[in-house]
Parts: sequence; structure tokens; C-alpha cells
Amino acid sequence: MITISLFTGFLLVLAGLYGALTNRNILRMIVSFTIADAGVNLVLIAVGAMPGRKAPILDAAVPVAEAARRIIDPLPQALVLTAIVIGLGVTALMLAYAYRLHASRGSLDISKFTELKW
Amino acid sequence: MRDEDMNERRIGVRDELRKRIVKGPDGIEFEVDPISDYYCDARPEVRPGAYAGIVESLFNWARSESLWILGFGTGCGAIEMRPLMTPRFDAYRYGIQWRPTPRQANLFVVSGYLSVKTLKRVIRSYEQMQNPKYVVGLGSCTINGGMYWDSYNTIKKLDQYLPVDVYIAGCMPRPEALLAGFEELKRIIRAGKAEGANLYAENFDWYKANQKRVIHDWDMPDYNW
Amino acid sequence: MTFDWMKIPYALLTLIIVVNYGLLLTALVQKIAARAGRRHGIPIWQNYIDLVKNYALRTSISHGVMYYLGPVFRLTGGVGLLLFVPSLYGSEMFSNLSFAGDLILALYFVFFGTLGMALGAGESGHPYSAIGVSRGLSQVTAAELPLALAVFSVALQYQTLSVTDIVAAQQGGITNWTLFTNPLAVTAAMFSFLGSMMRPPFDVVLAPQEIPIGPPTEYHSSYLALMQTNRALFPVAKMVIYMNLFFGGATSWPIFFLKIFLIYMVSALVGVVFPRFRVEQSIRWFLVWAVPVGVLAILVV
Amino acid sequence: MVSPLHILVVGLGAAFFVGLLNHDARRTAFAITLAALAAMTLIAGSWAWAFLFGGATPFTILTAGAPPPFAINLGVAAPEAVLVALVCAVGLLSALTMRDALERFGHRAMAVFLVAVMALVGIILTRDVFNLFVFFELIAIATGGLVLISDDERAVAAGFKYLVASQVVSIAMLIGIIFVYHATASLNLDDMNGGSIGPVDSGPALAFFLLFIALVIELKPFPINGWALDVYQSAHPGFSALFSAGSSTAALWAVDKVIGIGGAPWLPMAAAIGLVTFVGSNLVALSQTDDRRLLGYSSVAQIGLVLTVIGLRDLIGERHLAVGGGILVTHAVAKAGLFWLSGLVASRDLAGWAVLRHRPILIFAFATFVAMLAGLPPFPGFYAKWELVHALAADGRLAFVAAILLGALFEAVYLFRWFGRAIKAPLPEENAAASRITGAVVVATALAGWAIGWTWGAASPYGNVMAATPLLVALAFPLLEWLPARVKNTLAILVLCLGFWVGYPHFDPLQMIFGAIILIGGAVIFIASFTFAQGRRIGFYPSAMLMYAGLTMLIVAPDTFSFFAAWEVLTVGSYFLILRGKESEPHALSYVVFSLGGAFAILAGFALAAQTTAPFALAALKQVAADHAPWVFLLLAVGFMTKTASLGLHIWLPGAHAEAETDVSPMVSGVLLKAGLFGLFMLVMHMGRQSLHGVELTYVMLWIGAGSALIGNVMAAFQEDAKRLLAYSSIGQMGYAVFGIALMNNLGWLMALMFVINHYIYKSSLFLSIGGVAKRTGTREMYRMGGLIKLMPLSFVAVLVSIIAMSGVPPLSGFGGRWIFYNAILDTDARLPMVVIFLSGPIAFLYLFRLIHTIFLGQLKDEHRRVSEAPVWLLVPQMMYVVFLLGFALFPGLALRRVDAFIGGFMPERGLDWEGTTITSAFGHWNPIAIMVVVGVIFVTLFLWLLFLEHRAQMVKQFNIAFAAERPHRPETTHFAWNFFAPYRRAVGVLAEPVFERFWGATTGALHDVAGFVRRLYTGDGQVYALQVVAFVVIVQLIAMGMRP
Repeated sequence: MITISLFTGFLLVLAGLYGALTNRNILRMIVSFTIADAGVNLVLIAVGAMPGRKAPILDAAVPVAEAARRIIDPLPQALVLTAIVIGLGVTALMLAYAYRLHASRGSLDISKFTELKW
Repeated sequence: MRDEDMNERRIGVRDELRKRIVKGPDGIEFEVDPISDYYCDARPEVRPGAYAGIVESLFNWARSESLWILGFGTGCGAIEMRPLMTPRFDAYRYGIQWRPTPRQANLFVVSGYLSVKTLKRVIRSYEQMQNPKYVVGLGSCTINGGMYWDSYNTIKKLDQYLPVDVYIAGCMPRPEALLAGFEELKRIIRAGKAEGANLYAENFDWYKANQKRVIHDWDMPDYNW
Repeated sequence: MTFDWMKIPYALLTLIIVVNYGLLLTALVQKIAARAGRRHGIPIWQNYIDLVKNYALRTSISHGVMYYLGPVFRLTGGVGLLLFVPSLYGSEMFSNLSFAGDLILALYFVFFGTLGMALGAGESGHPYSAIGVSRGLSQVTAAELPLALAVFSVALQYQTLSVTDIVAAQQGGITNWTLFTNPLAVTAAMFSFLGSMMRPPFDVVLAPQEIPIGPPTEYHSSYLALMQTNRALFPVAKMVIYMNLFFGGATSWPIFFLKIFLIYMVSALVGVVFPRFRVEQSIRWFLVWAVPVGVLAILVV
Repeated sequence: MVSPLHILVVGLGAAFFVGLLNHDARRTAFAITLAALAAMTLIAGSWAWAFLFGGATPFTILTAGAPPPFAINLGVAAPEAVLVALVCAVGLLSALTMRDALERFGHRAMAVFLVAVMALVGIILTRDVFNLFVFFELIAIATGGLVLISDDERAVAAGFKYLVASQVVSIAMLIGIIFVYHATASLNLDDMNGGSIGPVDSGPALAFFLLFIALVIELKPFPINGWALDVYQSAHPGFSALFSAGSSTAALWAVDKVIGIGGAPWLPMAAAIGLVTFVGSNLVALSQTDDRRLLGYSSVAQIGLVLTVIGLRDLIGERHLAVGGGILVTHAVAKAGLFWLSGLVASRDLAGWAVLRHRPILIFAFATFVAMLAGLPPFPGFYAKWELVHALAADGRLAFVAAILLGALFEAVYLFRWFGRAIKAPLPEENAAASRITGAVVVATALAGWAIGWTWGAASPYGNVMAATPLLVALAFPLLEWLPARVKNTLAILVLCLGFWVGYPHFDPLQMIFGAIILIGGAVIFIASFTFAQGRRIGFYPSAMLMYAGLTMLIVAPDTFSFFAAWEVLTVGSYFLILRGKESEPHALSYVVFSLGGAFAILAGFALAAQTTAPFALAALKQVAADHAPWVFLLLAVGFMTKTASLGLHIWLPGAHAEAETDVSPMVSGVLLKAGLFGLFMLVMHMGRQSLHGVELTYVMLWIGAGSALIGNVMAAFQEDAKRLLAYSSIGQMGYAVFGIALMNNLGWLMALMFVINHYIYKSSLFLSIGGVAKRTGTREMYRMGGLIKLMPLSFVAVLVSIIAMSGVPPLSGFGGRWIFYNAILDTDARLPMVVIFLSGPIAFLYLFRLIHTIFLGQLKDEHRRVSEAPVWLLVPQMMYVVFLLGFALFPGLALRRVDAFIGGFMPERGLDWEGTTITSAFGHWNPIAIMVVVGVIFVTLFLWLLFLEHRAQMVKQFNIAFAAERPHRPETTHFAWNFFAPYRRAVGVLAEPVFERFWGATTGALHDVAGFVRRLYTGDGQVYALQVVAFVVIVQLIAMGMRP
């Protein structure tokens, strides 16, 4: 299970990167990056997962005293949460950029925006 | 006299001698008059010989034994001077040498007919020689125009323009005649009678008037120092 | 330091002897050259007459202060050069003013007159003067080189810069002369000598008709007389150095006269045989033929 | 004291508060922003002060009430405090300069700005890896927002490219973090530290690699930094300043923190990437013409250098923070200042910075920043460079030294070229948009730079460069700029004389000669400056005094550090001086590049010599280990010979000396060149003869000296420009002096000293005379002059005496030099180079005659007929020189006798005997007074004789010449002047072929071509940039794997 998630996560990352690096359309690039982000998050979860343990919620089912042995590491999940939020922010910003770029040039082809170079 | 005269004659004068306005490096414009700015306008003076007669005699002897001819062939007679340098005539042994610059020469051999154009140069060169200086007229043409007596372009009597010390007649006179003429000149010099330069200075106005009468494009100061 | 005032009359005596010898010698050499052309040539005393004549000219012009001083520089250079070098070996009388300096002084003082003369000629504003100076300076930069090398070789050989000491080292027989002990240096020096004597093939500096005798073209009257005096004096002064360095010096005036005459004849003989070089040709000639000999002289000494 | 945590709190709180404000309350919002930034700066500053001067101890701040690893903790120590203070200050000042833009974009922009600064502070303080990631993402988002605050349309594309790259980086970073966490079970740096990652080929190491490389990419390493450069280029300069000074600083500190996790095996990677970035980025910047992009390249390069230092931390040891910090602080201050300054410049062209000339104080700031970036004293970068190179050299990493110095040289090239263009480009119309606030910010930054320089120096173990009295005096002159130039000039003369009076008792004879030339000689030249002392003459006196300060410090320097510092000071002072000439820009650039190149050689030489000793006394050069000694000698000699303009390194001199102002030419020729000779003296006195691969280096120096003499003289003979002629002649004269030093015998050194004195006198005199003539005639082309002797007789006399002295003709003083020269070479075996120097001797006559003839003799031109004599203040020093020359000719012993004895202490063989008036050597003798008297008497006698004969000579005018029976047409056609030595050119013109010019031209051309080619990497396509980032990660990993055994 963990292996599958890890594998899937990396596959998503690579797919996302491949997409971002091969699609000239800015929107497609942004989508590709979200895919990669999702992959990264999956990897994060997978790394934090421990077989046979429960979700890190301290309630009646998991007494505090046994928490250390019964629940999985909660940290990666917290990290994923943060990462998702940040990813959202970045994606939103990129989309805003896409809008501005399209407004300025009427095109979403990234190779059209090369006035700045050398 | 000079200024009006010059102004009048400027008609024929070359551009480079006209007055011109130039701008100095500081941006201020001023006039340059080449004739007065670039040429000395002093008149020649009569310079007497040494005070002591015996010294002047010694000097005259030295002058007679050291005739430095200006190497300026003014006409066809120039060809008769070259043999004087050869082994056959070897004028050097009589103290006669050729100098390429009038500054160092004291004998002007006007060799043959003298076109007006050349006369201007001859005058200039003559005036650049130092006192005492001698003129030898070579050939008939310098005496009376010779075969060119009616030419539109040659002067006829050299001594109207320059003080001639010795004429050597002939058309052409042979090198031997030249040597004889030089010997005659030496005699005159030793006798203290070869004062052509002083004569020229004394009668400067007369000579100038004669010269300017034939030279219409007079584009130089009156006396070429 | 105490100064021996008697040196002054002795020095003047040297000067008078050398000037007269120089006037006669140049006339003699001219005569010999004339004989080579089957002419009689000038009378032997012609130089004196010319000198008097030039002094006796009644007028003169001046182009300015430097022009005026040019001949003075020139003759000062000649007289100084003569007096800074002892004329006769072993003679207190004719050691002149050599206490003032050694060989290097003499070598560099050569340029004093040249430079002053060039400046004077320059002020005349005459382009021919400038052209002549340009040629002369260009040529001398190459022509002086073998001499400098030779002199240096000789200084190395005798380990001294004192002319007297160098002459002293050559005493005691003709084989002791530098000519035989250091032939390469002498060869180089004599090449240089040819270049400095203003005789063919190195006399384009004074080309008589093209640039009417070059630098002195505007000089006349007494200026010219001073320069003529120098023209008699200067070559002799220069040859005194050659004689002292390479040909055993002289212990008496007759030997002095003889050696100087023979040295002069080298240049005269070459001069009557060879035609004129252009300046760049002569520079190349010195660099290609004379300098290597000098370098060799330095390396093997 | 307020806890540093409040920096974050204030930043974040203010950001939220500002964000909540009404859209129209822009002024309020801006005020709050400023207040928040000020508060942050104040807190950070107080902690920085406490750590640096108050003896505070490092501490940790816990958050969320739990100790790590359960909560995030912040570490605060001296470096953090300083960096935070720096970042906050830059933020504050940037906000000030961005006022208009921020108010236009409104309160949200201000909030984002605050968040950005807060995040930077967070990066520096946090000890938690994931927290680091969060702050980096915050920066990325904030940057993405703030880039849009720009007048430049292209900023939109730039921001997007930046975000794309950031995405790739954040993916790598996050994956790295999670696996590092997996391996170490902690996110806390303090827990991970100490090489807990394990061997470099392990799985965790790969994770660490991802984290590490992501942080490195945040530093925008060459060549994958196109996205960052676009931001630099198009963003608002205020933001670029923060981006350059703040973001990079924070990221660097992050790298420094994180690299501890991996431990030593990762250091080489950092060093290598840093070095490639430093050299590569500086190389590419050579071809850059846009000012902000240029600054971007420069930023990237500087950060690369700091990364190198981080990578070398095991080598440099505990001082790596001081070294890296020195570079970083200098970079941050200078770069921020320059970006702000660029906000005042409307044009994006480098020459557009000329507009700053309307406000000289901004030029002062510009110069300060350029000097800081170039690593010149007294700024921290200088100390850092010194220490870095020493540490590397001590470890034998000479390739590193070479690469760093090469990169620094590239940087100097484009910085000084830029500065020169700004100073020399035509002055544009007043820049209407010039903001007073920005101006004040820039000036404050520059002053802060000086203050930091002082502080840094005070803390430096090498001593404070700025505390040297001469430098302090020189630095007082910028403060006196409001005084009239005449007052300043008088002051300068007095200061120099006073300096000599104070130094006099302490100088040894060698220092005495150089000291007299520098101080007294300098004062004499300043007399000529009265001619130009109209108005205030802004910039002249600080530059000149800086140069003299450097020279003075040079001759009294006891150890290598102060010597090198003095060398740099005099170089930069003289550069500013030379740059003042009308057409001098390219020549000043070539001067400063050669000089800095030479200085780097000296630095490398000193570093190699010192090994670990500090401070390293100059006298200790004697004891350098035998295997190093020849290399030290070689490097130092090359360095010094760039200053003496020896063959091969001489091409800067003619232009620099010729194009300089009239009174500057003698300063840089008569005085400045002596610095190189002093260095060479110092070198040979301490190190003696050295052989490298069986070649004796002094013998090579002999050849170089002889070659310089020959080429300098030949070239001088072919010049048409009078000042160029003099300049080439200096090359020749310096060749003689170098030759004399390299002879390595008593007389050789004495001769070199004779040349030192003589060259100062006659070259100064000549430059002043020729300068006066050029001033009057309005040209330096000799053939356009002529016949000036009657109009400028005193100048003529000065030139005449000088050229007689220079030509070595008796009876003037040049002969003494020649005489000693001949005696010196009799003592040596090196005979072949002598031939060359013999060859060059008479050539001096050519150019000297030409100089005097073509200008003063010959035909006077129409337009010069009303020219008057040179200004009296120019003539006064010339006449003094004439008297000096005559005096020195008569009594050389006054100056040389003591030196002779002094040199005798270093040499086995005897020097000269100074008995009475006669000077005797082992080979010959020379009596200057007798020569003068004899020549004088003969001359006067003959003159009187001529006067007697020719007192009635008719004075004639210039056309009264026997002109082959014709008359001259015009003076121009009668003045034989142009190409005067045509026959000589035909014979030896091959020597005048500009071989070295071509070589250096081809070298610089090739460098620019390479730069132009390499920068094609920056295609401008954001996707390509992202691809490059990915490729970079892969390639670095592959190389790292390949390098492992």
C-alpha cells in the first residue's frame, strides 16, 4: 500500500513535471504543476504512513498513553496540510498571472513571452 | 609707398598671400596679413667694408679666392658650367665651388637668357645671398637679349634688374671663357670694386621699379631677406 | 680639489693644433678624393680662405635665438669633445680636461653639438633642415649602435672606462693594440665610423641638391664659419677617441697626425668607391652587418 | 530588550492590519508599513548591536510553548542578528523608495511587502526545515506579487517565469524535506546537525541532496538563473534591491544552516557551484548593456562567491563567517544602493547613468558602491577577499585563487566600464522624476557603507585600513568639496608638505627618495593645479589626495596587508584622476583593469608567501620557503610591472597618461609610476635573485626592461600626439629603471633611483609644458603646432632643459644616469639584453628632438599667431623643475650619496666614491661640476665671439627662407612635421607593430564573444528555464556521483 502510494506519488510528480516542461500553454503548465503538487503531497503522506496504525486522532479509540504506539506519525499530515494551502496560493497566483499574460498579449503560449533574455 | 603699391598689385597675387581672417584656439578671430606677418619688410642697407684698409684688402683677397657659385642654372648656359667641375677644367683649384643654397653662395652666374618668370626667382635668390655678392652675366642674352632680342618673354638687359659685375660674352661662351671671366671677377674683387650688393641697396628703388615693370605677378615682399 | 690653471693654456694649445690640423687634413682628404676623380682639387689652404671669407661677409640674418645659438652649440660640442679626451698618451700637457669625466662623457658629449645644431636648424623654419635632421637622427640611431657595442666590449676587455688606462693597456708594441687584441670590436667600431663621417655611402643627410645640404641650409656668414671650424675639428676629436681606444693612442704629435690621417683615409677610401645609401638602407645595413659584429664582440670578449 | 520574535510578530501583524484597512487609506497604510519596518529594523539593529558590541550570548526562542522537535524554534546569534538587521533595513529603505508605487497599488501591496520582509527574517531565524520551506514559499508568492509593482510591462512575464521555477524548486525541496525527516525523525536543524545524513551514496543523502540543491537554486546559481535575472531586470528597483540584498542573503544563510546536516562531503559541491556561478555570471555580465540586468548578474555572482566561502568553511575555519559575511554585507549594501540608484535613472542604458552627474553626491555614492563591489579598501569585501585568498593559498588551492581573482577581474571590468560611461557620457537633461527620498536613501546607504567599512576594519585582525592617517586626511577632502578650489589646492599643498615633514625623520634613504617625490613632488605639481582651480573643481582633490594617500601608505607599509591596501587605494585614486580627462574613459578603464589584474597578482603572491602567518611583514619575504619563493617573486613582479607599464602590460599607459588632464598627467606619470618601481625595489631587496625552472627571474626582468625601453622609445618616435609621445617615453624610461633594478648590483639600483628622480622631474616638467601648449593651441597634435618658441619662450626653455636632461647629454643630470648605467652593466654578465638597451638609447633623441622641433621650432601657424605664454601657475613648477634639474646635475651626491650607502648594505660589491666633486666607480670617474664649468666656459666664449661678429644680424620672419628660389605657400605646407621619421619607420617600423595591443584586444574580444555565446542560454522562455533547473539538479547529481571514488 505504502509502496503503491509512493510509486503513484512519484509518478504524478514526474508526470506533472513532464507536463509542465512540454506543454507550451500556460494553463496546461499550471495544471501540470498541480498534478505534481498532488504527487508530492501523496509522497508526503506515504512517507508518514505506518502499516497497521490508526489516524492520529486522540479520542476514545486511542488513549493518550498508547498514542505513541498506535497512531501514525501526525507530522507529515500536518505538513501536507500546509503544503496544500501553499500550493493553492501558488496556483491561484499563477492563474492570476495567466490572466494578466493573456490580457497583455492575447496568447497563452509561454514561448511568446521572451522579451527579457540574455 | 609699399602698402598702397602692394594692395594695388594684389590683383595678381596668389590666394595664399591675401589677407585672411583666422580663428584662434580661443575662438577670437583676427586678421593675418601674410606679406607683413610672414616676411621681414626691412630694406637692404649699404654695408661698408672693414674700417682698416689692410683688413679689407685681406678680406677681398679671401673673397676672390673663395667664389661660391649658387647652383642655379637659369638658362641654357648652365650647361657650360658643368664642365668646370670635370677633370678637364677643374675650377675647384681656383677656389671656385658650387653651393646649393643662396645663403652660402656669393656668386650668381646668370647663365643665359632670362625669362621673366625666371627673373622673379633670380631676384629672390640674389636677395637671399649675403653682402658682398657678385653677379656674372653669362652669354650674349644677358647683355642685350641676344637672339631673343625681340622675345615677349625674356628680359634684355640684365643690369637693369641686378647689379652685374662681369659679363662673359658669347653664345655660348666656352668653359675656358668662363674661367677667364671668373679671373676677371677676382681681379675686380681684389681691387675692391665689386660692390654690387651695396649698389643694389643704394639704388634699390630704381632696381625695384625696373623689376616690377616686367614682373606683373609680383607676389613677394620688396626685398627677400 | 685644487685646479691646475696651467691646464687651460695647454688645452688651448691642443685646440689650436687640432683646428689647424683639421683644416689641412680635410682639405688634403678632399684633394685625395679629387685625385681619385683625376682632378687637382682644391688648394690645401682653401679651408682657411673659405673661413676668412665667411667671417668677412658683411651681412647676416637671424631666425631667432635658437638659430643664433645653433653654431655655438655645435662648436662647443666639438671643442668639448676634444678637450674631454686626452690627446697624447703620457703627456701631462695634452691630457686636456679629461679629469672631468671618462669615456662615457665623451661618447655622450658627441650628441651635445648635434642636438644643439639640430635645434638651431629647426628654428630657421626650413623644411629641408628638418628633413635633414630627421634623416641624420634616424641614421645615427643605427650607426651609433656598433660603436656603443664596441666601446663597451673594449671597456669590458680592459675593465675600465678611463681612456688613459685603455691607452696604457695598449702600449708596448703594435700587437697590443685593440685592433689585434679585439678585432671584432674594432671592425664594428669602424663600420660605425663610416656612418658618422658624413661621407658616402652615408651622406644622404646632406643631399646637396635635393635638400640643399640639409640641416645647415639656412646658415651663412659667421655661423657657417663656426660650423666650418667645427667641421675641421670634430672629426679629428672623434678620431682621437677611435685612436685611443683601438689603435694604441699616440705618444707624440707626429704619430697623432699620422694615425688620425690613416683613420680618416678609411672613410675617404670607402667614400670614393661606394654610391649613396638611402636612409632606410643605411639603417638596415648597420643593423644587419655592423650590429651583429658588435654583439659578437661583446659576447666573445 | 525586545525579543527577536517580535520582528516576525510586528511584520505579520502589521501585514494583517494593513490588509484590513480601507482601500482609500493609502497614506495611513504606508505610514503603518514604514512604522512596522522601522520597528523591525530597530529591534534587529538593537540585537545586532548587542551581539557585536554588547557581548550578548546566542539563545533560542521557543514557540508554541514546546521545545523542539515538537515546536518550531528560532536561533539567534550574532550572524542572524546582523543579517536580520540588514534585511529589515533594506526593507525599510526599499519601502521608502517605493513609496509612489506602493501607494498606487494600495494597502494589499504593502501587506505583501511586509510579509516578504517578515518571511526573509523567518528564513534567517528559523531552525526548522519545514518552516524554512514555508517561508521560502511565502517569499515565492510575495515575490510573484511584488514583481507586478513595476512600470515595466515585461515584469508580468518575468514574475510568471519566476513562479514556474519556484514550483520546480519547491517540489524538490518538499520531497527532500520529507525524506530527510524520514531518515532523521526530526525537522529540527539542531537535531539533524552533525552529519546525521550518513554516507553520501545512501538514500537519505539523495533526499538531502534534493533539499540542498533546492536551497542552492534559491541562490540563482549560474547558469540556471534566467528567471531571477528577468525579475531583477523588470521589477521595481526598490523591490529588486530587496530581492538582491534580502532574498539572497536569507537563502545563503539557509544554505549555511542546512549544509551542516550533510556535513563535510557536501562542501565541495557548494564551493564548486559557487565558483562556477561567480566566474560564469561575471563573464556573461561582460556583454550586458541593461543596468538592472547587469546588477542582477553581479548579484548572482557575489552570492556565488559567498556560496564558495560556505563550501570552504572547513578550510577557512571559524572565520568563514567573517569572510562570507564581509562579502555578503558589502554586496548587500552596495547592490541595494545601486538598485535604488537605478530608480533615479530613467534610461536603462549604462550610459544613461550620466544623469546622476546633476547631483555629484550621487556620483560619490555610485563610486562608493562600485568600489565596494570591486572589493576595494576600506570596505569589508576587501578584508574578506584578502582572507579568502590567503586561506586558499595556504592550502595550496591555487586554481581556486586563480578562478576567484579572474571572476573578480571580470566584475571590475564591467563595473568600472559602467562607472566610466556614466562619468563620461554626454550629460542628459535633468531627470525630472528624480526623487529626493530615494536620493537621501542612496546617500545614507553609501554613508552606511563607509561606516561599515570603519567598523569592519576596527574588528579586523589585520588592522583598520581607514584608520591610516593619510587615508583619513584624504577622506576629509570629500567633506571639503564646498570650498573654492583655490583653498583646497593650497590645503592639498600644505598637507603634502606637512606629510613629508612628519615622515622625514622616520624614512630610510630609499623611502626618503620616494617620499620626497611623492609628497614634495606632488606638492610641486599641485602648484600647477592653481591654473585649473576655478570654481570648486568637484572630484579632483578627493581623487588626487586618495592617490597620494595610497602612495604614502605604500612606502611606509610594514606588512603585506597594509602594502596591498595602500596599493589598492592608490590605484582607485589614480583611476578617478585619470577618468577626469575629456576622452579618457576607455583608457581609464584599461588602466584600472590592468592595475587590478596586477593587484590580484600581488595579492596572490603575498598570499602564497604568507601561508598562515598574519600579519606578514614585508621583510619576512626573505624567509619564504624555497619552493614557493620563485612563484611569489613572479607574481609580485608581474603585479608591480603592470604599474611600471613594462612590455606586454604597457598598453594602458599611453592613453591613460595622454588623455588625462594637464595637471593630472604629471601626477600619474611623474609620481604614480614610481609606485611600481618602489614595489620592485622592495621585492628585489627582500627576495634577491630567484630561479624558476632554471631561469633566473631577474634575468627575465632584464629582458623585459630592455624590451620596454626599446618599444617605448620606438613607439614614442612615431607618435603625432605630443602627450602620447611623452607617455610612450615613460614606458621606455621605466624600462631603463626596471633594467637597472634587475641588474641586481649596487650601481644598477643606484641608476634606477637616478631614473626615479630624473624621470619625475623632467617628465613632470614636460607634461606641464606640453599641457600648457596644448591648452593654448587647443590641440595635442604636434604637426598642427610649430614655431611657438617666440610666443611661449619659457615653456620652450623648460622643454629644452628637460629634453637635454632626458637624452642623457652632458652637462645635465640625465648624463649621470647614463654614466651610472654604463658602470653598472660593466659589473654584470647579462650582455644580450644590454644590446637591446643600447639600441634603444639613441632612439630617445628621435622623439625628443621631434617633440621640441615640431612644437616650438619650424613654422608658426596662422591660427596660433596670437597665442600667449602658458598660464603662470603652469610655468612656476616648470621653472622650479629647471632649477631642480640644474641643481641635481651639479650635485647628484646630495640625493644619491646616502642611498648609495644604504644600498651598499644589501650588496657585496662597493658603490661609488664621492670624493670632493668627483664621483668615482671601479671603472671610471665623473665630475659634474667640472663638466658644467668646462661646457659653460666654452659655450659662453663662443657665444660672445659670435655676438661680436654678428651683432648686426637682420632679424627675419618665418617665410624668409631660401626655398629653392620659390617662396613657401602656407606655414602648414612648410612645416615638416607629420610622420617626421618616415625613413626610420620604413627601416624599423616592424617594431612599432601593435602586437601587444592586438593580443589584448583579441583576448578581450574573445572573452566578450564567449560571454555573448554563453548568455544565449538565457532564451527568455520560462519553460526552458524550468527545464534548465531540472537538468541542473540531474547534472549536479551525476557529476557528484562521478566525482565520488
